[in-house]
Amino acid sequence: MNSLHEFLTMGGYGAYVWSAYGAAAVALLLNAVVPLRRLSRLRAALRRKQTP
Amino acid sequence: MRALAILLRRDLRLGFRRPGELATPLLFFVMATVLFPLGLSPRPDLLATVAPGVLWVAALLAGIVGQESLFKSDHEDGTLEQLLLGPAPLELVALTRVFSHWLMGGLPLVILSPLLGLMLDYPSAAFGTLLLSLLFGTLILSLLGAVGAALTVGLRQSGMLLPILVLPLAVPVLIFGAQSAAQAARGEDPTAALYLLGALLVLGVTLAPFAIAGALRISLES
Amino acid sequence: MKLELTAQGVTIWRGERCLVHGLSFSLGEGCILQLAGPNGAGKTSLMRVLAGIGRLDEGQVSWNGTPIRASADYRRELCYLGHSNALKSHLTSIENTNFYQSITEYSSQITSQQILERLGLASLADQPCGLLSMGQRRRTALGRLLIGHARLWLLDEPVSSLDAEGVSLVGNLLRAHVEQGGVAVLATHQPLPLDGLPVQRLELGTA
Amino acid sequence: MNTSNWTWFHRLGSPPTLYRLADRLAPWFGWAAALGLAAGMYGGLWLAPTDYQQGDAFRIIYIHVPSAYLSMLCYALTAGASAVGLVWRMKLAHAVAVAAAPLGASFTFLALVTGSLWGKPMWGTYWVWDARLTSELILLFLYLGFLALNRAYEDPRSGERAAAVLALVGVVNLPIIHYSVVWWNTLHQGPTVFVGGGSDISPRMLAPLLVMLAAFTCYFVACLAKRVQAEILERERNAAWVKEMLEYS
Repeated sequence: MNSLHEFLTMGGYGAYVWSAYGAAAVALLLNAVVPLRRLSRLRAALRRKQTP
Repeated sequence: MRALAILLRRDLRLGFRRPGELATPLLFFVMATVLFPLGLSPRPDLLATVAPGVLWVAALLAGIVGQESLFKSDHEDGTLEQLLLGPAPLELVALTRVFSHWLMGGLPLVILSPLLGLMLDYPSAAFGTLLLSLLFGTLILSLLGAVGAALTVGLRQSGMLLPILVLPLAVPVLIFGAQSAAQAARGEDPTAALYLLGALLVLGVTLAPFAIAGALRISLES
Repeated sequence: MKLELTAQGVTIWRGERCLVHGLSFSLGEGCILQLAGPNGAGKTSLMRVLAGIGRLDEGQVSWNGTPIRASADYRRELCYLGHSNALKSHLTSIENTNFYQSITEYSSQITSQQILERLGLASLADQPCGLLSMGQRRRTALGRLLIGHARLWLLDEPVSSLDAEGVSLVGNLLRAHVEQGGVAVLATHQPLPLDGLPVQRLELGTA
Repeated sequence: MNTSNWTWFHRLGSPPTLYRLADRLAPWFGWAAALGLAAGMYGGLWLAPTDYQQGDAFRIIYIHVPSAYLSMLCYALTAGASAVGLVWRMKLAHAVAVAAAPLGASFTFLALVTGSLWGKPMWGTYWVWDARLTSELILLFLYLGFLALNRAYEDPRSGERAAAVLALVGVVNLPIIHYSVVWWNTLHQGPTVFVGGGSDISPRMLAPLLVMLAAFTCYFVACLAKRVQAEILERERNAAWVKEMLEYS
């Protein structure tokens, strides 16, 4: 690759390549954020339950 | 061993006292097969090409639908618990139940299949392979369906869950079975597919009982 | 061989509730353990754990010293009567009893006909169980106690839907069993004529 | 079997140990994954030359191959953890299996999406009944079966054990399913050319793929660690060690 333009168009296959990477980004983010949020919510709930 | 023979006889006696219940997989098989020509087209040449696949998909679905009642009635009236506590090993009890249920549910499917084959212009010369492949196939499906039935026996709405669990596992049976029936219809030699189907049957008979017994224990444990 | 049913640190969770926590007891020959407690206290769950069907989350149950999961003869020496009568409604009482007779390994001296007579069901022997009343079905289920040499009886509400005569029948059966050195665990709300028998009480649902 | 080398195995069975181990491991693997992904994507999208046959569409393999590989790895882990849970009655093993399954399902789905997005430029259709894609689809159904069964039980402890049995039956069937689909595929279409991580691809294309594989694996370990921690907290809600731990941290 040498030019930004070529990078974006991906030799005409841009739509497919970037939607694939987009899907991957969504999947990876979701898989990371969901458990982290679940963990912090659990910890908060347990801590709240603890202090009478 | 005596206990298993007695269990088999009791199951058969129970089954034949309620013939209505036996008919459901058969009716399902017939109706499912009849739907395909209505959905596709009545032209004999088209039907002949899809006949093996249609017969096999319908038999597979009928086999799975019939499995739901495998342990249901015993679970509801408490006899399943007594079978768990009985002296006979649960794996063999499960195998006996699957066999008795197959005798009443699966075997009639096999016997009926040539009749439905005629409706779909399936060549009568290939009926032998069709019968043999469905014989193996319905046995394997009974074993796989029994694993699904054992896993869902304690659940309320297990009707929909059982096919979801079992159908992915039934893919190899469908592929080899439908393939052998199709090759026979084309006059080719179907033995390769039949051998593979037989291998699946042997694997099923040796491994499935352990999965069924384990699943039954888990279903009854809470 | 001295019979003994022991439980060490048995803990049972069902869903999010801890029904039994760290329960230990030992039940010797000729004794009865009576489980008491309100509905939902875990009597049935504990009974099923003792029978080897229910899942226990911690601890261990053993029969004559060997854990029941590994003990081969536990299932032979046990008779479990749960809430459900374990009878096929399309089979007659005699057929049901014969079925249970045939699958116990050693032939008991008493025939199915005699069992039904002892339970006062002789006249209904060839009636499909589906047509019997709840009490009559419960009596047919009690027939299982007389089959074989069950040394350990696990009875969950044995007298439910039984009339006064039935209750005393169960009392006598239990008395005979215990006097011959049998062991029994009993969960019941109605009082049973057990006076004079060594009964341990275990209160559940207070943990 | 002397007990010394098994102690790490049983120590893993104790919730606080596994929880703290997961807590320590997660950030390291998380950062390794982030760096790896950055490097791999830079290598794969910018440095790697265009493929003479497929043009730049081939760059999808840097996502497709790792997610397909992880979908298999996750199922193997789910089945393995389920076996440990059932055989040694180790409750935490079921926690790992239940944690890994949704992860595996999402990777399988990602592999299917990227596979079909790759199929469109190659064969003009989004779905090709190719052996690998079809097996991946059936694997997705196995995952969905596992998740559905696990949730169908009221009692979570029994639910995960029932799902464990299904995972074991599934893992025995997986190679058979794959073989039968390949056999069915070659019977009907003849061997299709499916370039994907084949040995003939040039080193400058292969290197980013290996980096992406490593990055995805690190990512998987980090996510799994977090999910296992959440499962452990869920189960040990009112255990003593949880109360202590929450007071300090």
